[in-house]
Amino acid sequence: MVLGIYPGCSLKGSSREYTESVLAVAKAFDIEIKEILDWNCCGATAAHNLSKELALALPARILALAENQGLDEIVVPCAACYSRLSGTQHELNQHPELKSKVVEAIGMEYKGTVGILNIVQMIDKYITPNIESKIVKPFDHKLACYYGCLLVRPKEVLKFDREEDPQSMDTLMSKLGAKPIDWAFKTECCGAGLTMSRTKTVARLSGEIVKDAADRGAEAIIVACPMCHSNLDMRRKEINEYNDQKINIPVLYTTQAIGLAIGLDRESLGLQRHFVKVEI
Amino acid sequence: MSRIGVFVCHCGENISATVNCQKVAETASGYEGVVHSVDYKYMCSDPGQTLIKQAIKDKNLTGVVVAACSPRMHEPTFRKACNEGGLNPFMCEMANLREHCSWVHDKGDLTTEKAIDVVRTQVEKVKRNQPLTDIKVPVTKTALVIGGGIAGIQTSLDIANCGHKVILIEKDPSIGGHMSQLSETFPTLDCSQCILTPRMVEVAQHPNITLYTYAELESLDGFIGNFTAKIRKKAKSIDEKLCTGCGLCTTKCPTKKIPSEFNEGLGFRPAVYVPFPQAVPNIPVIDRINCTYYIKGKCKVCEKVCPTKAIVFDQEDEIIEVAVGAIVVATGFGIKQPDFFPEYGYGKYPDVITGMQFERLASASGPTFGEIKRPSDGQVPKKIVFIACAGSRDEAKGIPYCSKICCMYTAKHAMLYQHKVHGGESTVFYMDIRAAGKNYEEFVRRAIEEDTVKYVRGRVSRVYEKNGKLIVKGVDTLLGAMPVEIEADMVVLATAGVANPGAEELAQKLHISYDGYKFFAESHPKLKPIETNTGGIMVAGACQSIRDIPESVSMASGAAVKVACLFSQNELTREPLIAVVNRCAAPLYSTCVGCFLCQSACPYQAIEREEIKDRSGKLIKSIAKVNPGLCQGCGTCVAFCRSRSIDIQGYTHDQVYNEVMALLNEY
Amino acid sequence: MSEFEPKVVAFVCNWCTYAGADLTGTSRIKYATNVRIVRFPCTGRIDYMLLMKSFAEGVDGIIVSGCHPNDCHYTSGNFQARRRWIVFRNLCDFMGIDIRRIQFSWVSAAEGAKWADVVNTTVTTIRELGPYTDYKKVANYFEKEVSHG
Amino acid sequence: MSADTHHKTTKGLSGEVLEHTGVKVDKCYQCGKCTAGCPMASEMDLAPSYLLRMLQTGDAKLEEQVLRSFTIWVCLTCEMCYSRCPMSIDIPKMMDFLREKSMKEKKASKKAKEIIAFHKSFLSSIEKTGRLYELGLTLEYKARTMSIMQDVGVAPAMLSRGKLHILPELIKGRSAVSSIFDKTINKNKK
Amino acid sequence: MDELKKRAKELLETGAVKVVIGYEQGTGNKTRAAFIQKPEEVSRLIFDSRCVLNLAVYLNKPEVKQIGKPAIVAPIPVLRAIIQLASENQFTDDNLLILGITPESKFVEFNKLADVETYLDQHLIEIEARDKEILEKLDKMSVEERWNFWVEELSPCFKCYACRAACPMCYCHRCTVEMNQPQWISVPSHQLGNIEWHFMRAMHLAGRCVDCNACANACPIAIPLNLLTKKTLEEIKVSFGGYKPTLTGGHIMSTFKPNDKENFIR
Repeated sequence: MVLGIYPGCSLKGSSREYTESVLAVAKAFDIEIKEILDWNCCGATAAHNLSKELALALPARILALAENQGLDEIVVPCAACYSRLSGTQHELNQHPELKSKVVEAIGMEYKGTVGILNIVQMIDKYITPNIESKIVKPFDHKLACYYGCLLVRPKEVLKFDREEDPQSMDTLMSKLGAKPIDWAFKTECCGAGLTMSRTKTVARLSGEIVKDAADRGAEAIIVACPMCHSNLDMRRKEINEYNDQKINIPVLYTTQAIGLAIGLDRESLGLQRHFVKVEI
Repeated sequence: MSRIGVFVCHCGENISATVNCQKVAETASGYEGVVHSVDYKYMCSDPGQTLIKQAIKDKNLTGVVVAACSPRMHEPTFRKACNEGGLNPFMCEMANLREHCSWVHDKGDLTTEKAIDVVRTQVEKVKRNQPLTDIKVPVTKTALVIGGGIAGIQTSLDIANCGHKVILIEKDPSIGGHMSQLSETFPTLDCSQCILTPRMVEVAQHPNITLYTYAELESLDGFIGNFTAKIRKKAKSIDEKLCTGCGLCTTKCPTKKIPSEFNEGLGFRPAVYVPFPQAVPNIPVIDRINCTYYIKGKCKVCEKVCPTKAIVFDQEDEIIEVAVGAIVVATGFGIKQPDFFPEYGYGKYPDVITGMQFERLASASGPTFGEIKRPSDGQVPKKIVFIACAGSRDEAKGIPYCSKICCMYTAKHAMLYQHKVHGGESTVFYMDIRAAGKNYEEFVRRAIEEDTVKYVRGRVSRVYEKNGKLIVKGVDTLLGAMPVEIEADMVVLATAGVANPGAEELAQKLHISYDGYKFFAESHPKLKPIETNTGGIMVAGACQSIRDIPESVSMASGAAVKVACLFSQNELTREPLIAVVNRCAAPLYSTCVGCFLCQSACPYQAIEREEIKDRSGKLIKSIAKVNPGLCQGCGTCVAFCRSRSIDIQGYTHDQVYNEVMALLNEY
Repeated sequence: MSEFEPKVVAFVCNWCTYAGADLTGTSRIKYATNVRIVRFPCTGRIDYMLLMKSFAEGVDGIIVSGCHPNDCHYTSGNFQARRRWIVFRNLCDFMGIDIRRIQFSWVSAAEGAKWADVVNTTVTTIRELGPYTDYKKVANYFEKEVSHG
Repeated sequence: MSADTHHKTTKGLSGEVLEHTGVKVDKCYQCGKCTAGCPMASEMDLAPSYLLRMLQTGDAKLEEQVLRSFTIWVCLTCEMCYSRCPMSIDIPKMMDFLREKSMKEKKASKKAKEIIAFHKSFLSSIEKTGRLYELGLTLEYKARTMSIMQDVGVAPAMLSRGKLHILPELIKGRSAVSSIFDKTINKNKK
Repeated sequence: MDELKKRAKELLETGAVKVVIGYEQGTGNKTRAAFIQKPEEVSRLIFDSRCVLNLAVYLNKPEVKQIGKPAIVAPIPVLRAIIQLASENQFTDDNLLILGITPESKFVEFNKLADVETYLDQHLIEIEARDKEILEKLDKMSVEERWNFWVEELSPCFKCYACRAACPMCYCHRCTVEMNQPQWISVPSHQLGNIEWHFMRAMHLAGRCVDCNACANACPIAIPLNLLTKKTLEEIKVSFGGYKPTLTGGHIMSTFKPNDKENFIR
């Protein structure tokens, strides 16, 4: 089983542990992961805020590279990159005239046929079916599954989980032996793109999220996006200042939770890299 | 030799605004056989019709083409006019210059050219028309009413009071419909059941009404005046003749915790039950899905306690076949259910309820005996939020229309809440207040001014629960779109009214049309709001579009009048647009070779076998024959017949062929 | 000669598509003038030879439209018609008759907008395909046209 | 005659929005659900529904105010409004267009200085290296905004956890990426 | 063959039938239909691979009907035609005797039509591989190429109607081509009229054609017009699961399934 991967910039830098845990888990399930060679940044929030054409061309180059390298299906662990890549593919399929413009800009052939999976879809497709026998240490914790914005919205592009009160991560965590809680901030925005430019805003938005999870007794927040992770984890100091309350619940990636349940080494999952200590 | 008259209508400016009517008339006057061609402002007006009648006499016309609106609109009008002018009504055809031309194209030569083409086809067609006479068919003076809500009840009583027999069928165990579930009614706040139950009893006791509850339409055959309906009477597991309605079985039934449909899941009922105390008929049914006996094979407590031995466990569904002359469909509406409002947490938070659930809470006969209490913990809500347009006017949810009744019942709910919970705070989030009705606006103002209901103009984005409170995130768009957050104890959704889940299937059984939302379609949006496109079938009440009680009742009475009109005749005339098998001289007698493949194609079993015999009685040949009483004129047999021995009057091979040729030769 | 204006004839049933086209008018939805509508009681009545004759007489495109499955006013005329169309269309294709020029559709009495769309897309398709010269040649259509003046 | 000739054109900014994004401003009936659910509404100068209303008027002054608003920059594109809009109005897509236009016409709100600086630094990183060089981004952003002291606490902690690279990763297709920039966002600059 | 002759003789002798319809030697290397009315003439009957006429065509001819009850020599295609015609109410058990011939040229007598139908269950219509190849070849052509192919093939047709005369399914008393009000088919044998005629003929035979090839065999200028009917046979197989002549159960084109599949209706 070979699967392409588009790691994206965060996974190479601030979210190294996400990459590490994805690779560790994939290996445990005999999935060969092939990185798209010479990939570029998807442009993230900045590109679509300033130029529509740029915001389409950057992801298009990535998808074209994947096509050239013969990859039929890629996983995009970063929810933001996933959203940009899926959005671009959708937009270009709908609008042939944009497609030709973009093809011109990237100077490469682009078909738009690569299958794009987010991390939860990848897990559902290739890991969940074989997971039961591998669990050595049921992940028996109360968890708040945090989906964020870009994993589920907009639904006509992503065609993934439902937009309100999504369930896919909760279902996945239940399979690991966890007890996902019902909470109110599953899909509220963490502040994402404003993390550096408006730290206070991010502290407010992420603060509400962390507080609700803590109030309802969650032992950890599970995320599927490096942006969400860095806001909820690295910005914890600001969050705690905003809430005027010290909240210590750690923030884990889905793949880290799986890794722990199937007994992988904590180092290999990069848990030591978190700002908020992971003590579960 | 044909002598055709062409009459081009301006329809005020509806046609003449984009079509050069004068040119159309001039061009038509040059066609072979056309001896008279004029244009006029309103052909359907009295003077317009007189023009036609006069021309028939003066010019000795043999055929008339009226180029005006859709034949579906005025064909009967002009055929009647021709008849009065002394011409066989079927020698008149219409060219559709309005719906199919002037209204859908811009002003210009191409539009006028199209109009000319359309007129020419009808001229060529009418040249080949044959005088026809209407077919007479008898009328069965019994009406079938489907649905026993307020509309069905009203229409049944009205028809029955005209002296005609009525068969009323209702799918639930009791008649009464949604109205029986309501607490009070707007704008008078009189008790719904108090005004409804006398009507229900009247239905049960009326000598002209046969009532079948727990019954649905199985199939329908036939046509106006002569329908045959099969009714499936579902097994109640109770012998209705023996049951006295004492209710012992319902009190002794050990399975008691089944969510009550009547109470919208807010209360319970046993497995053998009458839906509510005032049910008509007051005869219980056994719910076989939940009854212990049907699940496990033992129990039979009801059988033991029944004093009249009325329990019949092995009762089977019964199919009753009835002959009826007219049908009124009054099947009402449905309400959107959980999962439709995930952002409001409906189905997830017990204290987020629908308007209908609120009715049950507010009803004296409801699960809380009229006290407003939270379903979750029985507490009286101190703060309550009403969300109007929950689903309605929401394209994204597939319901772009306004459900019409919500503004009024929400005002009523808020009012009832303020009356019942002293010191309570109620907020209504609304988009527009649509209170167009007698005393409606005054009613809403009363809620705001006298009962201190807070109205906030804006839609709620989300409801979630925290620490036992429901956090309602709304907005006040009249304050420059200021976000508003309310911690409420209860949220009531004014849920959209939708078509009944079985509406599509029923429409297909009845062969009536329905709109994109599965509401039954009326024959004309303004002038025939009660009739359907299928003769003899009317609609009444909310099955046609969402309506309140006074509207449903008026429509029901209207439907009753339509039925009574129909039944005032002993014979109906039907258009003679039916199939015929040709006959010719011996030795051929008919070109039909008697393969009878048309028989299997006919949806109405209207094809019979005719044996042609010589004088000695020896069979010469068997040919097909159409039973004019059964043929509905679809023409499927016509297109199927290889030897073209069967043809359909009004759409004969000769007519349609020349229509098409006329179109293309010049086009 | 000016830009090619396709000739399109539509064979429709009275109860659904004809009524649907009436609704298009009532709703004032505009569509191309190129279409001429011929009314039949039911799609079951529509004779495939009329389609053949239409091509022979110089039509460039044809629309055949009736009630959606299960909605037929006569219960099953449209089902009968559908079977016939399946075979008819296949045979046309086999004989090299350009089936892109025949658009079949279900348009209900409630689908006024759909009717406009069916007409417009058909007219656009036919405009792109150009005049049906192949058939016209065989039918000696051009001679006829000349003789008509 | 074809059906297209009947297409009514909307003038003004709402017309431009329609042309470039397919978003019909006129669909909005001012229910306010977008504003009610917007996580940033409290920080905006114009609530999303209010902004839509302004565009509906076609009033040039109000349109100008929209382009100069802070709202368009503080919008997170979290798609909450779009997912709940009863009329399926793609507000985020419209916001993208308004931002691009506001930038082009040099009308961007002064309050949005930091936000824009960040976006620019971000893109400049990609333009140069093909990928995001987080340390470089941070430094460039600090330089652009003169906020050297902000986030001084986080960076060392990131370094110690292996989350920041001292040197940028360079991709081979750097020139391909910068040519993408030339053909899109920079095409009118040169 | 001897068995068949013996039985034919018997039938004529006892008067059980008035005529035996079979094959006999014609001029040249051709065979033709024989109408044997005298027991001593049964020796004229032959049967071999050259006997491609579908004799069922004669059953409906008034001249033959006048003679009285017939027995018919019936290889598989004739048997199929008999069942199809019976399903179209053209005759019953009482007015026909069937002297069947198996594909192995064995004689088998059928007492009842129902027995024939049962027998035919083992001999369903199958398009021959050679024909299938031609159909596929045509399918692969572009529309224009197919159109040109047929225009060319059908152009020489001079409307002798030998195809119609040879076809057992063409038994209308008045054929559509002979109608003039309206004139469905152009009379002269020019390209258009020829296309219309052959198109309509194929449509009329859809779901009725028994694939006997009599039409093509009868064509004096060898137009492969049986390809048209073969194509409809194939289509019916693909779309409706095939067809076999049957005494009950309706006609494939006058019945339907609510879930008939198509992919071209908008």
